[in-house]
Amino acid sequence: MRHRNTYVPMSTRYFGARITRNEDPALLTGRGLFVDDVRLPAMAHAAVLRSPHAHARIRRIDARRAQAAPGVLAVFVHADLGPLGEPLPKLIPHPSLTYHKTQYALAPDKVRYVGEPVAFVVAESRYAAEDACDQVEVDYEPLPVAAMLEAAAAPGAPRVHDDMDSNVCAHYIQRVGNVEEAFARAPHRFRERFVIDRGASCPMETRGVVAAWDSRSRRLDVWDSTQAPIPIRNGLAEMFGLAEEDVRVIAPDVGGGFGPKVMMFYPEEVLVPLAAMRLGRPVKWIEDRREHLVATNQEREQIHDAEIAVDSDGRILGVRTVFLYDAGAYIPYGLIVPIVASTTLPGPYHIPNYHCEFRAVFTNKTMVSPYRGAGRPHGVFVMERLLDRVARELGLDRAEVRRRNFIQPDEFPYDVGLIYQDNAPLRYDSGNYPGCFDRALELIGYRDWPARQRAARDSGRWLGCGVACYVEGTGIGPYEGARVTVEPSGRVFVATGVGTQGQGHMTSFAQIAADALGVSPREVTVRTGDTGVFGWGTGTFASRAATVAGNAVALAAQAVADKSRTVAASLLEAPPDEIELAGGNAFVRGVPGRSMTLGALARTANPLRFTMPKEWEGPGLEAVRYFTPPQGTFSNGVHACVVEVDIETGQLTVERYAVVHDCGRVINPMILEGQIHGGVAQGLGGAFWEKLAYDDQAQPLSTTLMDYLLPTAAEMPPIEIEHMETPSPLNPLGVKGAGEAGVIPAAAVIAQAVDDALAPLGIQIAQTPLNPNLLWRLITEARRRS
Amino acid sequence: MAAHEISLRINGKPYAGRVEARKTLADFIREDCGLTGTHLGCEHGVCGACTILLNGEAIRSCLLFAVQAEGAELMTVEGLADGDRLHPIQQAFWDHHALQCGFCTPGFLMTTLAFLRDAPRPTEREIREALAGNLCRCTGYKNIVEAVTAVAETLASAAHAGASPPLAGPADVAGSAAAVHARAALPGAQTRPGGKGSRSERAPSHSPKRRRS
Amino acid sequence: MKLEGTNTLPAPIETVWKTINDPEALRRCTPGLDELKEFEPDRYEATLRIGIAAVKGTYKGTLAITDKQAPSHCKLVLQGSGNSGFVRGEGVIDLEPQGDVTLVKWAGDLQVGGLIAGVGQRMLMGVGKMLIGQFFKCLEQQLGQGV
Amino acid sequence: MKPAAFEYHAPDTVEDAVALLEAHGDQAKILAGGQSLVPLMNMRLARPAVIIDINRIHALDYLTPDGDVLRIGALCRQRCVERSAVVEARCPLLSAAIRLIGHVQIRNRGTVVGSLAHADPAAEATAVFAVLGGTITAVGPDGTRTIPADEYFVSYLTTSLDPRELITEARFPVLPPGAGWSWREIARRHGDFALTGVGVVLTARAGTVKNARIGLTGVGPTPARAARAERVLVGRAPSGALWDEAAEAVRAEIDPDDDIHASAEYRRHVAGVLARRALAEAYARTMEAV
Repeated sequence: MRHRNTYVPMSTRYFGARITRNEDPALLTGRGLFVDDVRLPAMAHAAVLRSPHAHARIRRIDARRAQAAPGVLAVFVHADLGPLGEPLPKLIPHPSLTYHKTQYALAPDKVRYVGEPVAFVVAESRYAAEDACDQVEVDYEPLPVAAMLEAAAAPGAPRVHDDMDSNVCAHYIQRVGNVEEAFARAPHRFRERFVIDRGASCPMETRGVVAAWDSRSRRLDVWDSTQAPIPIRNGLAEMFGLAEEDVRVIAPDVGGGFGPKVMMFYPEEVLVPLAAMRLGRPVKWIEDRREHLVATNQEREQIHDAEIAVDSDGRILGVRTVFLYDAGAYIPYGLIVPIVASTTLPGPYHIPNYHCEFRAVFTNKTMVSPYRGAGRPHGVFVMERLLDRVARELGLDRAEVRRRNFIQPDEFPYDVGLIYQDNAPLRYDSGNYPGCFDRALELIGYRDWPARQRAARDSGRWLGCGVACYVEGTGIGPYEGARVTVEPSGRVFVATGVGTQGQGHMTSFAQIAADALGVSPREVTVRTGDTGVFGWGTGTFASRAATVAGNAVALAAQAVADKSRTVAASLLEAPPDEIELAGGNAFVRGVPGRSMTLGALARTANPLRFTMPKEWEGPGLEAVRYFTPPQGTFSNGVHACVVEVDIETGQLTVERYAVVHDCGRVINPMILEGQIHGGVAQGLGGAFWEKLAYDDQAQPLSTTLMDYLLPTAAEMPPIEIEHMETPSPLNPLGVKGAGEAGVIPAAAVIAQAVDDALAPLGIQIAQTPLNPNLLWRLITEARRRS
Repeated sequence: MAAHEISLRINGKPYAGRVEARKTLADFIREDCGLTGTHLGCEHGVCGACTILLNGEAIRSCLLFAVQAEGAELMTVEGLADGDRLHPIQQAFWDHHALQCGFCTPGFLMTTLAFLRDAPRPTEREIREALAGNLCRCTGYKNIVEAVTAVAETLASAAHAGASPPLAGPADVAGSAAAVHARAALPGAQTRPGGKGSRSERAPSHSPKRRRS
Repeated sequence: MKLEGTNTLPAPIETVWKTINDPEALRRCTPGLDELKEFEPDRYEATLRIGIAAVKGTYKGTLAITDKQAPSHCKLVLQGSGNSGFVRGEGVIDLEPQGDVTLVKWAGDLQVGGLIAGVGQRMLMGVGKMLIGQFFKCLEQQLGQGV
Repeated sequence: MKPAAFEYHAPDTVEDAVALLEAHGDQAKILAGGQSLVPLMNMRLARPAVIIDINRIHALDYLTPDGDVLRIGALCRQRCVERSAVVEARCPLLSAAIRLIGHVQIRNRGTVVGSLAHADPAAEATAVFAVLGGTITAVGPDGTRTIPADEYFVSYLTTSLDPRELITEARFPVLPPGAGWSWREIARRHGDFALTGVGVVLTARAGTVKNARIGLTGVGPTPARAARAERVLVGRAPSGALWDEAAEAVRAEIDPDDDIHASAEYRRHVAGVLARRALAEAYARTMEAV
């Protein structure tokens, strides 16, 4: 680890360049390998029978008819699980989480949400497995349902878990300063209630698992559409009593994840390997879309009662939010989402006194765990809406209110005074918040906006402009690692534990390694998502891959470069510090003729006979390095948009959307922009189209893509992006994360733009997502009032 | 239930199999023919990941039973590239970073192939509406729209250089010389036996071109 | 899903009361009710084939008539489950004599769960309304014929 | 999400198809484009025991103008109608509405007659059929009959067709000379079922409305004609105020339902808004036609 924090790139030729992706040719030609593409001899197919009830006792399950159905190999119910019949692992405990409930792989005696697995059928085909699901007889006794968040939190609500006195499983408070005193002396205080509804990450590839058990070698291979193959491997080894070495988990090409695919464990991740071991045949289970919309974790549902105190100039004196967090029926992932919500809320602003307090509440709905943003959109929605209220009440320009409260560029590192999701102090490392803000205002044409808006209104068009800011905690630990190898062919291989679900790791990491080793990124093959290739790591989440794994790759590549120079030095008869690496060669500086290819060096460094120089430290051109960040690093940005509202129908058109974004040094701007585009689409989807509807008995009503409305190309605006680069001082590459940036302020900026469009009617949006019916209702009510 | 013998052609190669009537064409292509580039994202006709060409027209392969495709000519994403040479649409998607996870990509490529054949000079609005039957969760569509715009421009300038009349509009594409040229410029898109445009006004007594069956 | 309404049936209250407590009339007028077998007083095993066009689900369950206050008040409780999910419904019926005819006030809470609720929400409310409409229309016809 | 098993038949002729229908009755479903039926089957909401695939009855694949009607055969794809220059010229209302059915992949398979047979309450083709006053030709064991639009739609997904009958053709009247038309709908996303849609055909002469037909989709169990609103219009001088009055009449005569995307109240309101906009646009088109 001697190179830690002393990394100096040999050249910056590829770092920062717009390089098309290494992973694309296979994906473009249909040669990708997604879990559903895995085909093994004698493979059987599984289907899951799920509860149609949100809350019911299981009186009896009779699987005999199903077992006898044509093509059926096995039907599992809870009683068949043996030692795997215990609740699934508890992830990420927290001292405030007093009831850390997790579900069973198959429900034993009670179901707590629609979609909870009750039986697992394995047959010769998926068709036959679904036929047999129809034959499983389950006698349910329906129980009273805790459907709506606020009602579920109230005393006397139907209880999701019998051994609890209420549905509240955690109560957590964080404070900065003295909020009571700040509010007591503040000249202005404004209180609001904000409601954020449910959404789904809905990757285009649903979840899926294939498992194969070799009974002779006693090895288990699992292909899993997961964001965290290594923890899955570790967990499976433990549950099945196998050595970690004997379990290999591969997340091949993963068709989008966005958070919910980082859950460990979903029931099927245990059931498929179990069935494969019991039957001695490979088993495949692919989640269908209807299952996905009930059985894959969801997010977003929170209700905030928030209050802000300001002085007469609009400077923030204190902020308070007390909120409810809907956990769904179980809480495997702990309190990450509400902690992130409450720690993202302060954003780029000075908030001398802050009180955040939440209760996590069980309801009879699908479980909640982080979905891209993971609480950040909530915090930003609350904070930005409060500032909009301040501007309106004090008659100030909304941009000016923000400007008066920004943390200034010379105030870093800035300690917010809270504990972040990584259990480390929430300390912003670097940034230029006012600079970013000014760029965004310019991009959207904020100065001329009032005139443009007036002109539009005169012609009967209701246009609005919004601008919202955020700070995004990214790049948290604990660690990631990488192994960089130069092969005798001269190709460079990078292995890391952080898998990709489309974020371009095969290219970004290749760029980092290429610079250190003086090769083209096309000569670098990155292997991720396979525990057989690299077995240490946690996973892809929290916008951390580029920061944590990226720096590990840089350190390992640097070590290999040093080794290459050492080996080359002895062969080219020059001191190591006079050896340069470029174009796939090592050569003596100023004497390009005295050179060797990297491939030849790699062969030399792995001798068959004779002795090896001591300073080589080992064979080959290979190094493994780990990066362990001391804390997260904080990106920031500003989104601005222009919308039009049809006030007769409530239809919303997003005409323009601009993002100014700072995530430190940029590895590949093309990939970064792609991340932001996609995030914005998910953010806008969640702001106007996507809502997981449940009825008052917690029946999910939007379990198809006809009703869960992912936006299409026709709804999305063109998106304009500008980058600013304030390097992070916390890692050698100076990078910060960016994966969630696009989604975070979208709901807030749309709400503000709608307020602005409808300002003559005095409408103030306090909920998200919006929809035409809702906007029309607000418009109608406002007109009736006036 | 009885099994049905079927044979059809995919990307110019013959395939045959015995299937239950209920097996969807998408499952047949993926499982029986081993062509797993065609993906299933919803199985109810919304997401478009399973889009392929059936006798030259873009369709959802999850909404057709394999038995219905008896004798048909199919084209899937595996048929786009010419050996190692990417199709211009694939190349444009690569150049413009129009894919991230890549799961929806085959469907977008096949939709684009048929779309640009029919509407060689689309506006951005037309592109966005033509792609609205394919969902992508990663890209926000911006780079996909840019890629399609870029291919359209390349093809239009190629067509303009070669053909004297400008490209015809979508309504009467099948019969026009320019459209034929545009199809020639767009490898792979020429397979549209009995193009719809030529059949659109036809009396029942006129014997329609038989679908191979 | 809460539904309510009023209907005027062309018969005196006693006749109406008798009809809505008559298993045969119920069987005939409840849309999709294939079988009705009394297994204890006022409790029936029921097989329902509910749906529209090709979208039909078969539900097995029970129908009970409770809270009887002859001749003006009763409650119908229906529950059934099948491959398409489950249905549960409660309907309170109040009868008011109005000379030769009877005013029926009804209020129901129909709950549909599982597959149908998840994918069929677009028509759920409308179809629920339609089925209840069919029920009363049928009663009207039966009473009109002097049953 | 895989369909339940079924018995599959693919007859070559209408006679064979009808014989199969007669043999299997309501156990059987006709499969034409399948763009509504197959999703229902994949989700196992529909589990027909028998599928009669009419895609091999090539004689039903036609679209032909015949005097004042367009005859559309049961196998004519929506895309074929959308691309037809004759339809565009003589019945542009149909062209415009068809373009909003799902997406191109759907329209490449889906048939116009299939839309009518499925009778989705929020479909486009059904409302155009209703507003134009088309007719259905159905063949059953007892021979051929025609069903006019106003006797055809019964309720959600339900028509007056006998389970043993096969629709062979739908006839859409073309627009009268000089008629203005408009199709307006509001949907959550491009290609979604309309929350509400309105189709208008209007003729005007010498400063008065001579004839008006207004059809609606998404506002009840079947496509609806706004008869009262039509009566409001006839014989009156076109004006914004008249359109408003007609819009109010539309609102008064429909009884829409709630769903998760829109309340009945919203649909009622928007039906009026769209009717007003459609009337204005249709009237403007009558002026262009002059």
